[in-house]
Amino acid sequence: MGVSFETLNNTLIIKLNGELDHHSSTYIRDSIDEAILKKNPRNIIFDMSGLNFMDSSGIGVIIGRYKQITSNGGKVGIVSMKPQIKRIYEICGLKRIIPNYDSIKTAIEKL
Amino acid sequence: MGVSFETLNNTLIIKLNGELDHHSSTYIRDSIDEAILKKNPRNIIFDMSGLNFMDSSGIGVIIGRYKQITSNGGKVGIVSMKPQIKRIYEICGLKRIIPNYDSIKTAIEKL
Amino acid sequence: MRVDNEMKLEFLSKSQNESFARSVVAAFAAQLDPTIEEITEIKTAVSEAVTNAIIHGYEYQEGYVTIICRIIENTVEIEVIDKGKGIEDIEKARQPLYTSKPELERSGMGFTVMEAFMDQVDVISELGKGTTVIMKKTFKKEL
Amino acid sequence: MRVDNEMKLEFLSKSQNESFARSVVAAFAAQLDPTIEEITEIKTAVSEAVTNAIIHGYEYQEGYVTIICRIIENTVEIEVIDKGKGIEDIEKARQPLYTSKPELERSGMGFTVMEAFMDQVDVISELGKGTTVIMKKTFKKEL
Ligand SMILES: Nc1ncnc2c1ncn2[C@@H]1O[C@H](COP(=O)(O)OP(=O)(O)O)[C@@H](O)[C@H]1O
Ligand SMILES: Nc1ncnc2c1ncn2[C@@H]1O[C@H](COP(=O)(O)OP(=O)(O)O)[C@@H](O)[C@H]1O
Repeated sequence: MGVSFETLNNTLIIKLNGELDHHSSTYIRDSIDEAILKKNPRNIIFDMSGLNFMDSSGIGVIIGRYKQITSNGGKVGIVSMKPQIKRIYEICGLKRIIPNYDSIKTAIEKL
Repeated sequence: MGVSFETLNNTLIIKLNGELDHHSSTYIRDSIDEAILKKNPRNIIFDMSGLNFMDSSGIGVIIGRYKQITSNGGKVGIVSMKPQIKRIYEICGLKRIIPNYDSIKTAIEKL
Repeated sequence: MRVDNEMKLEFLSKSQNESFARSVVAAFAAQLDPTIEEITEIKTAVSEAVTNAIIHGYEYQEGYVTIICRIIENTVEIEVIDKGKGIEDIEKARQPLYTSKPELERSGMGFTVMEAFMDQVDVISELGKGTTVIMKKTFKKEL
Repeated sequence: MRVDNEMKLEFLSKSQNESFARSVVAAFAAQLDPTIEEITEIKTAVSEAVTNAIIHGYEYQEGYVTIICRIIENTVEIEVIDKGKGIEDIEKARQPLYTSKPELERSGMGFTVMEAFMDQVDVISELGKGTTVIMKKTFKKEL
Protein backbone atom coordinates (compact mmCIF):
# COMPACT_ATOMS: atom_id res chain seq x y z
CA MET A 1 0.00 0.00 0.00
CA GLY A 2 1.27 3.43 -0.83
CA VAL A 3 0.24 7.01 -1.10
CA SER A 4 1.85 9.88 -3.01
CA PHE A 5 1.06 13.57 -3.36
CA GLU A 6 1.06 16.31 -5.94
CA THR A 7 -0.15 19.91 -5.69
CA LEU A 8 -1.87 21.73 -8.57
CA ASN A 9 -2.96 25.34 -7.92
CA ASN A 10 -4.62 25.13 -4.54
CA THR A 11 -5.51 21.43 -4.82
CA LEU A 12 -3.75 18.50 -3.17
CA ILE A 13 -3.94 15.36 -5.31
CA ILE A 14 -3.74 12.22 -3.16
CA LYS A 15 -2.82 9.12 -5.18
CA LEU A 16 -3.76 5.88 -3.44
CA ASN A 17 -2.13 2.61 -4.47
CA GLY A 18 -2.65 -1.06 -3.60
CA GLU A 19 -5.13 -2.00 -0.89
CA LEU A 20 -6.83 0.33 1.58
CA ASP A 21 -8.13 -1.61 4.59
CA HIS A 22 -8.03 -1.11 8.36
CA HIS A 23 -4.39 -2.26 8.48
CA SER A 24 -3.10 0.20 5.90
CA SER A 25 -5.50 2.98 6.97
CA THR A 26 -3.35 4.17 9.87
CA TYR A 27 -0.34 4.82 7.68
CA ILE A 28 -2.45 6.33 4.87
CA ARG A 29 -4.33 8.63 7.22
CA ASP A 30 -1.17 9.86 8.91
CA SER A 31 0.54 10.50 5.57
CA ILE A 32 -2.44 12.46 4.23
CA ASP A 33 -2.81 14.55 7.39
CA GLU A 34 0.89 15.38 7.29
CA ALA A 35 0.61 16.50 3.66
CA ILE A 36 -2.48 18.60 4.40
CA LEU A 37 -0.73 20.25 7.33
CA LYS A 38 2.34 21.02 5.25
CA LYS A 39 0.67 22.18 2.06
CA ASN A 40 -2.50 23.65 3.50
CA PRO A 41 -4.53 23.07 0.29
CA ARG A 42 -7.98 24.49 -0.29
CA ASN A 43 -9.35 21.40 -2.07
CA ILE A 44 -8.29 17.75 -2.25
CA ILE A 45 -8.73 15.08 -4.92
CA PHE A 46 -8.37 11.35 -4.30
CA ASP A 47 -6.83 9.69 -7.37
CA MET A 48 -7.96 6.06 -7.08
CA SER A 49 -6.56 4.76 -10.37
CA GLY A 50 -4.00 2.59 -8.54
CA LEU A 51 -6.32 1.31 -5.80
CA ASN A 52 -7.25 -2.39 -6.13
CA PHE A 53 -9.14 -3.03 -2.91
CA MET A 54 -10.99 -0.93 -0.39
CA ASP A 55 -13.40 -1.77 2.42
CA SER A 56 -15.39 0.41 4.82
CA SER A 57 -12.21 1.33 6.72
CA GLY A 58 -11.17 3.21 3.59
CA ILE A 59 -14.54 4.96 3.54
CA GLY A 60 -13.80 6.11 7.09
CA VAL A 61 -10.47 7.60 5.99
CA ILE A 62 -12.09 9.48 3.11
CA ILE A 63 -14.96 10.83 5.23
CA GLY A 64 -12.50 11.99 7.90
CA ARG A 65 -10.52 14.05 5.35
CA TYR A 66 -13.78 15.29 3.81
CA LYS A 67 -14.92 16.71 7.17
CA GLN A 68 -11.57 18.39 7.72
CA ILE A 69 -11.40 20.06 4.28
CA THR A 70 -15.07 21.09 4.06
CA SER A 71 -14.97 22.63 7.54
CA ASN A 72 -12.38 25.03 6.10
CA GLY A 73 -14.59 25.79 3.12
CA GLY A 74 -12.73 23.48 0.73
CA LYS A 75 -14.03 20.83 -1.63
CA VAL A 76 -13.28 17.13 -2.17
CA GLY A 77 -13.42 15.00 -5.32
CA ILE A 78 -12.60 11.43 -6.33
CA VAL A 79 -11.23 10.33 -9.71
CA SER A 80 -10.60 7.07 -11.61
CA MET A 81 -12.30 4.48 -9.42
CA LYS A 82 -12.10 0.88 -10.59
CA PRO A 83 -15.52 -0.85 -10.73
CA GLN A 84 -15.04 -2.72 -7.40
CA ILE A 85 -14.12 0.53 -5.61
CA LYS A 86 -17.01 2.38 -7.19
CA ARG A 87 -19.47 -0.16 -5.84
CA ILE A 88 -18.40 0.34 -2.24
CA TYR A 89 -18.40 4.12 -2.80
CA GLU A 90 -22.03 3.81 -3.87
CA ILE A 91 -23.12 1.33 -1.19
CA CYS A 92 -21.66 3.49 1.56
CA GLY A 93 -23.48 6.59 0.32
CA LEU A 94 -20.27 8.52 -0.39
CA LYS A 95 -21.75 9.30 -3.80
CA ARG A 96 -24.15 11.79 -2.25
CA ILE A 97 -21.42 13.87 -0.63
CA ILE A 98 -18.26 13.49 -2.73
CA PRO A 99 -18.49 13.82 -6.54
CA ASN A 100 -16.65 11.42 -8.80
CA TYR A 101 -14.84 12.54 -11.98
CA ASP A 102 -13.23 10.80 -14.92
CA SER A 103 -9.93 12.64 -14.76
CA ILE A 104 -7.91 14.93 -12.54
CA LYS A 105 -8.29 17.67 -15.15
CA THR A 106 -12.10 17.59 -15.05
CA ALA A 107 -12.08 17.35 -11.27
CA ILE A 108 -9.96 20.49 -10.90
CA GLU A 109 -12.18 22.37 -13.38
CA LYS A 110 -15.45 21.31 -11.75
CA LEU A 111 -14.60 21.49 -8.05
CA MET B 1 -3.79 -27.53 -15.28
CA GLY B 2 -3.77 -28.70 -18.84
CA VAL B 3 -1.93 -30.92 -21.23
CA SER B 4 -1.88 -30.84 -25.04
CA PHE B 5 -0.20 -32.98 -27.65
CA GLU B 6 1.54 -32.68 -30.99
CA THR B 7 3.31 -35.32 -33.06
CA LEU B 8 6.46 -34.61 -35.06
CA ASN B 9 7.97 -37.54 -37.01
CA ASN B 10 7.88 -40.36 -34.51
CA THR B 11 7.93 -38.13 -31.48
CA LEU B 12 5.01 -37.19 -29.22
CA ILE B 13 5.40 -33.70 -27.78
CA ILE B 14 3.59 -33.38 -24.45
CA LYS B 15 2.96 -29.77 -23.47
CA LEU B 16 2.29 -29.33 -19.76
CA ASN B 17 0.57 -26.19 -18.47
CA GLY B 18 -0.17 -24.76 -15.04
CA GLU B 19 0.62 -26.80 -11.94
CA LEU B 20 1.54 -30.48 -11.79
CA ASP B 21 0.92 -31.89 -8.31
CA HIS B 22 -0.70 -35.03 -6.93
CA HIS B 23 -4.18 -33.62 -7.57
CA SER B 24 -3.63 -32.86 -11.24
CA SER B 25 -1.37 -35.89 -11.80
CA THR B 26 -4.26 -38.35 -12.25
CA TYR B 27 -5.76 -36.40 -15.12
CA ILE B 28 -2.38 -35.64 -16.69
CA ARG B 29 -1.24 -39.25 -16.47
CA ASP B 30 -4.45 -40.59 -18.00
CA SER B 31 -4.33 -38.04 -20.82
CA ILE B 32 -0.72 -38.88 -21.66
CA ASP B 33 -1.31 -42.63 -21.57
CA GLU B 34 -4.28 -42.26 -23.88
CA ALA B 35 -2.21 -40.20 -26.34
CA ILE B 36 0.64 -42.72 -26.22
CA LEU B 37 -1.78 -45.58 -26.86
CA LYS B 38 -3.38 -43.78 -29.78
CA LYS B 39 -0.27 -42.42 -31.48
CA ASN B 40 2.19 -45.12 -30.51
CA PRO B 41 5.22 -42.79 -30.70
CA ARG B 42 8.82 -43.96 -30.56
CA ASN B 43 10.08 -41.04 -28.46
CA ILE B 44 8.41 -38.47 -26.23
CA ILE B 45 9.35 -34.90 -25.29
CA PHE B 46 7.92 -33.02 -22.31
CA ASP B 47 7.55 -29.33 -23.19
CA MET B 48 7.58 -27.60 -19.81
CA SER B 49 7.49 -24.00 -21.01
CA GLY B 50 3.98 -23.50 -19.58
CA LEU B 51 4.54 -25.32 -16.29
CA ASN B 52 4.65 -23.05 -13.23
CA PHE B 53 4.73 -25.53 -10.37
CA MET B 54 5.76 -29.16 -9.96
CA ASP B 55 6.41 -31.31 -6.91
CA SER B 56 7.60 -34.92 -6.57
CA SER B 57 4.19 -36.20 -7.73
CA GLY B 58 5.09 -34.73 -11.13
CA ILE B 59 8.44 -36.50 -11.00
CA GLY B 60 6.49 -39.74 -10.50
CA VAL B 61 4.42 -39.08 -13.63
CA ILE B 62 7.52 -38.39 -15.73
CA ILE B 63 9.40 -41.46 -14.47
CA GLY B 64 6.34 -43.64 -15.17
CA ARG B 65 6.21 -42.49 -18.82
CA TYR B 66 10.00 -42.81 -19.07
CA LYS B 67 9.85 -46.48 -18.03
CA GLN B 68 7.07 -47.19 -20.52
CA ILE B 69 8.79 -45.53 -23.50
CA THR B 70 12.32 -46.82 -22.81
CA SER B 71 11.06 -50.38 -22.34
CA ASN B 72 9.99 -50.16 -26.00
CA GLY B 73 13.41 -48.82 -27.04
CA GLY B 74 12.29 -45.19 -27.21
CA LYS B 75 13.84 -42.07 -25.76
CA VAL B 76 12.59 -39.25 -23.53
CA GLY B 77 13.59 -35.58 -23.37
CA ILE B 78 12.53 -32.48 -21.50
CA VAL B 79 12.55 -28.92 -22.89
CA SER B 80 12.09 -25.37 -21.59
CA MET B 81 12.02 -25.85 -17.83
CA LYS B 82 11.56 -22.73 -15.74
CA PRO B 83 14.20 -22.33 -12.99
CA GLN B 84 11.91 -23.61 -10.19
CA ILE B 85 11.05 -26.75 -12.19
CA LYS B 86 14.69 -27.32 -13.09
CA ARG B 87 15.66 -27.36 -9.42
CA ILE B 88 13.27 -30.16 -8.56
CA TYR B 89 14.38 -32.04 -11.70
CA GLU B 90 17.94 -31.84 -10.40
CA ILE B 91 17.15 -32.61 -6.75
CA CYS B 92 15.17 -35.70 -7.71
CA GLY B 93 18.00 -37.04 -9.87
CA LEU B 94 15.96 -36.96 -13.08
CA LYS B 95 18.90 -35.15 -14.65
CA ARG B 96 20.88 -38.40 -14.76
CA ILE B 97 18.26 -40.27 -16.80
CA ILE B 98 16.34 -37.73 -18.88
CA PRO B 99 18.28 -35.09 -20.85
CA ASN B 100 17.12 -31.50 -20.90
CA TYR B 101 17.18 -29.34 -24.06
CA ASP B 102 16.63 -25.68 -24.82
CA SER B 103 14.12 -26.18 -27.60
CA ILE B 104 11.92 -28.82 -29.18
CA LYS B 105 14.01 -28.58 -32.34
CA THR B 106 17.27 -29.45 -30.57
CA ALA B 107 15.53 -32.18 -28.57
CA ILE B 108 14.24 -33.90 -31.73
CA GLU B 109 17.68 -33.67 -33.36
CA LYS B 110 19.59 -34.99 -30.35
CA LEU B 111 17.24 -37.72 -29.07
CA MET C 1 -26.88 -31.05 3.39
CA ARG C 2 -23.69 -32.67 2.22
CA VAL C 3 -20.63 -30.50 2.79
CA ASP C 4 -18.45 -30.76 -0.31
CA ASN C 5 -15.39 -29.12 1.17
CA GLU C 6 -14.47 -27.47 4.44
CA MET C 7 -11.64 -25.52 6.01
CA LYS C 8 -10.99 -23.73 9.26
CA LEU C 9 -8.45 -20.96 9.73
CA GLU C 10 -7.30 -19.52 13.05
CA PHE C 11 -4.97 -16.56 13.33
CA LEU C 12 -3.81 -13.88 15.74
CA SER C 13 -5.92 -10.71 15.87
CA LYS C 14 -3.25 -8.58 14.19
CA SER C 15 -4.34 -6.10 11.56
CA GLN C 16 -1.70 -7.38 9.14
CA ASN C 17 -3.69 -10.63 9.01
CA GLU C 18 -6.73 -8.91 7.47
CA SER C 19 -5.38 -9.17 3.94
CA PHE C 20 -4.12 -12.70 4.63
CA ALA C 21 -7.58 -13.78 5.84
CA ARG C 22 -9.43 -12.42 2.84
CA SER C 23 -6.92 -14.01 0.44
CA VAL C 24 -7.36 -17.40 2.11
CA VAL C 25 -11.14 -17.31 1.82
CA ALA C 26 -10.85 -16.16 -1.80
CA ALA C 27 -8.44 -19.02 -2.58
CA PHE C 28 -10.82 -21.53 -0.99
CA ALA C 29 -13.89 -20.14 -2.77
CA ALA C 30 -11.98 -20.25 -6.06
CA GLN C 31 -12.94 -23.93 -6.45
CA LEU C 32 -16.49 -22.76 -7.29
CA ASP C 33 -15.17 -20.74 -10.26
CA PRO C 34 -16.61 -17.41 -9.13
CA THR C 35 -16.36 -14.29 -11.28
CA ILE C 36 -13.78 -11.64 -10.35
CA GLU C 37 -16.66 -9.52 -9.11
CA GLU C 38 -17.95 -12.28 -6.82
CA ILE C 39 -14.45 -12.83 -5.43
CA THR C 40 -14.12 -9.11 -4.65
CA GLU C 41 -17.46 -9.18 -2.86
CA ILE C 42 -16.39 -12.12 -0.70
CA LYS C 43 -13.00 -10.54 0.05
CA THR C 44 -14.64 -7.29 1.10
CA ALA C 45 -17.23 -8.96 3.33
CA VAL C 46 -14.55 -11.08 5.02
CA SER C 47 -12.36 -8.02 5.47
CA GLU C 48 -15.24 -6.23 7.26
CA ALA C 49 -15.97 -9.12 9.62
CA VAL C 50 -12.30 -9.80 10.43
CA THR C 51 -11.60 -6.09 11.02
CA ASN C 52 -14.57 -5.94 13.40
CA ALA C 53 -13.26 -8.94 15.34
CA ILE C 54 -9.88 -7.22 15.74
CA ILE C 55 -11.11 -3.69 16.54
CA HIS C 56 -14.43 -4.24 18.31
CA GLY C 57 -14.23 -7.87 19.48
CA TYR C 58 -10.70 -7.85 20.91
CA GLU C 59 -10.28 -4.05 21.03
CA TYR C 60 -6.70 -4.48 19.80
CA GLN C 61 -5.84 -6.99 22.55
CA GLU C 62 -4.31 -10.30 21.47
CA GLY C 63 -6.79 -13.03 20.68
CA TYR C 64 -7.60 -15.57 17.98
CA VAL C 65 -9.94 -15.00 15.08
CA THR C 66 -11.42 -18.15 13.52
CA ILE C 67 -12.85 -18.48 10.03
CA ILE C 68 -14.78 -21.58 8.99
CA CYS C 69 -15.61 -22.03 5.32
CA ARG C 70 -17.88 -24.63 3.84
CA ILE C 71 -18.71 -25.36 0.24
CA ILE C 72 -22.15 -26.90 -0.25
CA GLU C 73 -22.93 -27.33 -3.92
CA ASN C 74 -22.43 -23.82 -5.36
CA THR C 75 -22.85 -22.00 -2.06
CA VAL C 76 -20.04 -20.80 0.18
CA GLU C 77 -20.76 -20.41 3.88
CA ILE C 78 -18.31 -18.32 5.90
CA GLU C 79 -18.24 -17.99 9.69
CA VAL C 80 -16.02 -15.35 11.29
CA ILE C 81 -15.68 -15.95 15.02
CA ASP C 82 -14.09 -14.02 17.87
CA LYS C 83 -14.08 -14.74 21.60
CA GLY C 84 -14.03 -11.06 22.48
CA LYS C 85 -16.34 -8.44 23.92
CA GLY C 86 -19.61 -9.35 22.24
CA ILE C 87 -22.36 -7.05 20.95
CA GLU C 88 -25.02 -5.74 23.34
CA ASP C 89 -27.62 -4.66 20.77
CA ILE C 90 -27.19 -6.50 17.48
CA GLU C 91 -30.03 -4.69 15.74
CA LYS C 92 -28.51 -1.30 16.52
CA ALA C 93 -25.03 -2.50 15.55
CA ARG C 94 -26.30 -3.53 12.12
CA GLN C 95 -27.80 -0.13 11.32
CA PRO C 96 -25.98 1.83 8.62
CA LEU C 97 -23.69 4.55 10.05
CA TYR C 98 -23.85 3.21 13.61
CA THR C 99 -20.42 2.83 15.14
CA SER C 100 -19.30 2.58 18.75
CA LYS C 101 -15.85 3.86 17.80
CA PRO C 102 -16.26 7.17 15.91
CA GLU C 103 -12.96 8.33 17.46
CA LEU C 104 -11.24 5.73 15.25
CA GLU C 105 -12.95 7.20 12.16
CA ARG C 106 -15.01 4.05 11.69
CA SER C 107 -17.72 4.66 9.13
CA GLY C 108 -20.31 2.38 10.72
CA MET C 109 -20.85 0.75 7.32
CA GLY C 110 -19.24 -2.66 7.95
CA PHE C 111 -22.44 -4.65 8.38
CA THR C 112 -24.11 -2.74 5.53
CA VAL C 113 -21.27 -3.77 3.21
CA MET C 114 -21.48 -7.41 4.33
CA GLU C 115 -25.23 -7.39 3.65
CA ALA C 116 -24.80 -5.77 0.24
CA PHE C 117 -22.17 -8.26 -0.91
CA MET C 118 -23.45 -11.52 0.56
CA ASP C 119 -26.84 -13.23 0.13
CA GLN C 120 -27.35 -13.74 3.84
CA VAL C 121 -25.68 -12.36 7.00
CA ASP C 122 -26.51 -13.68 10.49
CA VAL C 123 -24.96 -12.43 13.71
CA ILE C 124 -24.79 -14.39 16.95
CA SER C 125 -23.25 -12.61 19.93
CA GLU C 126 -23.08 -12.76 23.68
CA LEU C 127 -21.59 -10.04 25.88
CA GLY C 128 -18.24 -11.11 27.27
CA LYS C 129 -18.29 -14.31 25.21
CA GLY C 130 -17.77 -13.15 21.65
CA THR C 131 -19.35 -12.80 18.24
CA THR C 132 -19.98 -15.07 15.27
CA VAL C 133 -20.91 -13.64 11.88
CA ILE C 134 -22.30 -16.22 9.42
CA MET C 135 -22.39 -15.20 5.77
CA LYS C 136 -23.66 -17.13 2.76
CA LYS C 137 -23.32 -16.57 -0.92
CA THR C 138 -24.53 -18.71 -3.80
CA PHE C 139 -22.67 -18.39 -7.07
CA LYS C 140 -24.59 -18.20 -10.26
CA LYS C 141 -24.09 -21.29 -12.35
CA GLU C 142 -22.91 -20.60 -15.86
CA LEU C 143 -25.47 -21.61 -18.45
CA MET D 1 11.18 -17.24 21.71
CA ARG D 2 8.55 -14.66 20.97
CA VAL D 3 6.11 -15.73 18.26
CA ASP D 4 5.49 -12.71 16.02
CA ASN D 5 2.55 -14.16 14.15
CA GLU D 6 0.70 -17.45 14.06
CA MET D 7 -2.01 -19.21 12.11
CA LYS D 8 -3.61 -22.63 12.02
CA LEU D 9 -5.39 -24.10 9.03
CA GLU D 10 -7.52 -27.26 9.01
CA PHE D 11 -9.02 -28.74 5.88
CA LEU D 12 -10.48 -31.94 4.50
CA SER D 13 -7.99 -34.45 3.07
CA LYS D 14 -9.09 -33.86 -0.52
CA SER D 15 -6.44 -33.62 -3.20
CA GLN D 16 -7.98 -30.40 -4.55
CA ASN D 17 -6.92 -28.77 -1.26
CA GLU D 18 -3.21 -29.33 -1.98
CA SER D 19 -2.90 -26.17 -4.07
CA PHE D 20 -5.09 -24.27 -1.60
CA ALA D 21 -2.85 -25.32 1.32
CA ARG D 22 0.39 -24.28 -0.36
CA SER D 23 -1.11 -20.92 -1.40
CA VAL D 24 -2.23 -20.23 2.17
CA VAL D 25 1.22 -20.92 3.61
CA ALA D 26 2.82 -18.80 0.89
CA ALA D 27 0.40 -15.92 1.63
CA PHE D 28 1.22 -16.14 5.33
CA ALA D 29 4.98 -16.32 4.77
CA ALA D 30 4.73 -13.30 2.43
CA GLN D 31 4.91 -10.99 5.46
CA LEU D 32 8.62 -11.87 5.73
CA ASP D 33 9.21 -10.51 2.19
CA PRO D 34 10.74 -13.73 0.84
CA THR D 35 12.16 -13.95 -2.68
CA ILE D 36 10.10 -15.69 -5.38
CA GLU D 37 12.56 -18.58 -5.14
CA GLU D 38 12.05 -18.92 -1.38
CA ILE D 39 8.26 -18.85 -1.82
CA THR D 40 8.49 -21.64 -4.43
CA GLU D 41 10.61 -23.71 -2.04
CA ILE D 42 8.06 -23.34 0.75
CA LYS D 43 5.13 -24.09 -1.54
CA THR D 44 6.84 -27.23 -2.82
CA ALA D 45 7.75 -28.50 0.66
CA VAL D 46 4.19 -27.90 1.92
CA SER D 47 2.78 -29.61 -1.16
CA GLU D 48 4.90 -32.71 -0.39
CA ALA D 49 3.87 -32.91 3.26
CA VAL D 50 0.16 -32.30 2.55
CA THR D 51 0.14 -34.84 -0.30
CA ASN D 52 1.72 -37.41 2.03
CA ALA D 53 -0.96 -36.77 4.67
CA ILE D 54 -3.69 -37.37 2.07
CA ILE D 55 -2.16 -40.40 0.31
CA HIS D 56 -0.18 -42.15 3.05
CA GLY D 57 -1.68 -40.78 6.27
CA TYR D 58 -5.36 -41.10 5.39
CA GLU D 59 -4.94 -43.41 2.39
CA TYR D 60 -7.62 -41.40 0.56
CA GLN D 61 -10.12 -41.78 3.42
CA GLU D 62 -11.74 -38.61 4.74
CA GLY D 63 -9.83 -36.89 7.53
CA TYR D 64 -8.53 -33.47 8.51
CA VAL D 65 -5.09 -32.14 7.71
CA THR D 66 -3.83 -29.37 10.00
CA ILE D 67 -1.14 -26.83 9.21
CA ILE D 68 0.30 -24.59 11.91
CA CYS D 69 2.53 -21.70 10.84
CA ARG D 70 4.56 -19.50 13.10
CA ILE D 71 6.70 -16.51 12.29
CA ILE D 72 9.56 -15.97 14.73
CA GLU D 73 11.74 -13.08 13.64
CA ASN D 74 12.71 -13.98 10.06
CA THR D 75 12.05 -17.71 10.44
CA VAL D 76 8.90 -19.52 9.37
CA GLU D 77 8.00 -22.74 11.17
CA ILE D 78 5.46 -25.00 9.48
CA GLU D 79 3.82 -28.09 11.02
CA VAL D 80 1.80 -30.42 8.82
CA ILE D 81 -0.26 -32.81 10.92
CA ASP D 82 -2.46 -35.79 10.12
CA LYS D 83 -4.27 -38.18 12.47
CA GLY D 84 -3.86 -41.08 10.04
CA LYS D 85 -1.89 -44.29 9.73
CA GLY D 86 1.49 -43.19 11.06
CA ILE D 87 4.96 -44.24 9.90
CA GLU D 88 6.55 -47.43 11.19
CA ASP D 89 10.16 -46.72 10.29
CA ILE D 90 10.81 -42.99 9.93
CA GLU D 91 14.45 -43.41 8.97
CA LYS D 92 13.56 -45.73 6.09
CA ALA D 93 10.67 -43.47 5.02
CA ARG D 94 13.03 -40.52 4.70
CA GLN D 95 15.44 -42.31 2.39
CA PRO D 96 15.49 -41.04 -1.18
CA LEU D 97 13.48 -43.27 -3.57
CA TYR D 98 11.79 -45.21 -0.78
CA THR D 99 8.03 -45.38 -1.26
CA SER D 100 5.43 -47.73 0.19
CA LYS D 101 3.13 -47.02 -2.75
CA PRO D 102 5.06 -47.68 -5.99
CA GLU D 103 1.78 -48.83 -7.58
CA LEU D 104 0.64 -45.18 -7.44
CA GLU D 105 3.80 -44.09 -9.27
CA ARG D 106 5.08 -42.29 -6.20
CA SER D 107 8.70 -41.29 -6.72
CA GLY D 108 9.77 -41.72 -3.10
CA MET D 109 11.34 -38.25 -3.24
CA GLY D 110 8.90 -36.30 -1.05
CA PHE D 111 11.05 -36.13 2.08
CA THR D 112 14.17 -35.50 -0.02
CA VAL D 113 12.48 -32.46 -1.59
CA MET D 114 11.35 -31.14 1.81
CA GLU D 115 14.92 -31.48 3.11
CA ALA D 116 16.41 -29.77 0.06
CA PHE D 117 14.06 -26.78 0.24
CA MET D 118 13.80 -26.22 3.99
CA ASP D 119 16.54 -25.60 6.56
CA GLN D 120 15.26 -28.23 8.96
CA VAL D 121 12.75 -31.11 8.71
CA ASP D 122 11.66 -33.15 11.74
CA VAL D 123 9.18 -36.02 11.66
CA ILE D 124 7.17 -37.26 14.64
CA SER D 125 4.93 -40.26 14.03
CA GLU D 126 3.12 -43.00 15.88
CA LEU D 127 1.47 -46.01 14.21
CA GLY D 128 -2.31 -45.63 14.20
CA LYS D 129 -2.08 -42.14 15.69
CA GLY D 130 -0.74 -39.99 12.88
CA THR D 131 2.23 -37.99 11.67
CA THR D 132 3.57 -34.48 12.23
CA VAL D 133 6.17 -32.98 9.92
CA ILE D 134 7.88 -29.86 11.32
CA MET D 135 9.78 -27.71 8.84
CA LYS D 136 11.76 -24.53 9.41
CA LYS D 137 13.19 -21.98 7.05
CA THR D 138 15.02 -18.76 7.81
CA PHE D 139 14.87 -16.04 5.20
CA LYS D 140 17.98 -14.16 4.38
CA LYS D 141 17.74 -10.57 5.49
CA GLU D 142 18.39 -8.03 2.80
CA LEU D 143 21.49 -5.99 3.45
N1 LIG E 1 -16.99 -8.62 16.36
C1 LIG E 1 -17.55 -7.62 17.06
N2 LIG E 1 -17.44 -7.56 18.41
C2 LIG E 1 -18.01 -6.56 19.12
N3 LIG E 1 -18.70 -5.56 18.56
C3 LIG E 1 -18.86 -5.55 17.22
C4 LIG E 1 -18.30 -6.57 16.40
N4 LIG E 1 -18.62 -6.31 15.12
C5 LIG E 1 -19.35 -5.17 15.14
N5 LIG E 1 -19.50 -4.71 16.40
C6 LIG E 1 -20.25 -3.51 16.81
O1 LIG E 1 -21.10 -3.11 15.75
C7 LIG E 1 -20.82 -1.78 15.35
C8 LIG E 1 -21.09 -1.59 13.87
O2 LIG E 1 -20.18 -2.36 13.11
P1 LIG E 1 -19.87 -1.96 11.60
O3 LIG E 1 -21.16 -1.81 10.87
O4 LIG E 1 -18.92 -2.95 11.05
O5 LIG E 1 -19.20 -0.53 11.71
P2 LIG E 1 -17.76 -0.04 12.23
O6 LIG E 1 -16.80 -1.20 12.25
O7 LIG E 1 -17.36 0.98 11.24
O8 LIG E 1 -17.98 0.52 13.61
C9 LIG E 1 -19.41 -1.54 15.77
O9 LIG E 1 -19.12 -0.17 15.94
C10 LIG E 1 -19.33 -2.32 17.09
O10 LIG E 1 -19.90 -1.58 18.15
N1 LIG F 1 1.94 -38.57 6.56
C1 LIG F 1 2.35 -39.83 6.39
N2 LIG F 1 1.66 -40.86 6.94
C2 LIG F 1 2.06 -42.14 6.77
N3 LIG F 1 3.14 -42.49 6.04
C3 LIG F 1 3.87 -41.52 5.45
C4 LIG F 1 3.52 -40.15 5.61
N4 LIG F 1 4.42 -39.40 4.92
C5 LIG F 1 5.29 -40.26 4.39
N5 LIG F 1 4.99 -41.55 4.71
C6 LIG F 1 5.74 -42.77 4.31
O1 LIG F 1 7.03 -42.38 3.88
C7 LIG F 1 7.27 -42.82 2.55
C8 LIG F 1 8.18 -41.89 1.82
O2 LIG F 1 7.55 -40.62 1.64
P1 LIG F 1 8.04 -39.66 0.47
O3 LIG F 1 9.51 -39.49 0.56
O4 LIG F 1 7.22 -38.43 0.53
O5 LIG F 1 7.74 -40.45 -0.87
P2 LIG F 1 6.37 -40.83 -1.62
O6 LIG F 1 5.27 -39.94 -1.14
O7 LIG F 1 6.69 -40.62 -3.04
O8 LIG F 1 6.08 -42.27 -1.28
C9 LIG F 1 5.90 -42.99 1.94
O9 LIG F 1 5.89 -43.86 0.84
C10 LIG F 1 5.09 -43.49 3.15
O10 LIG F 1 5.29 -44.88 3.33
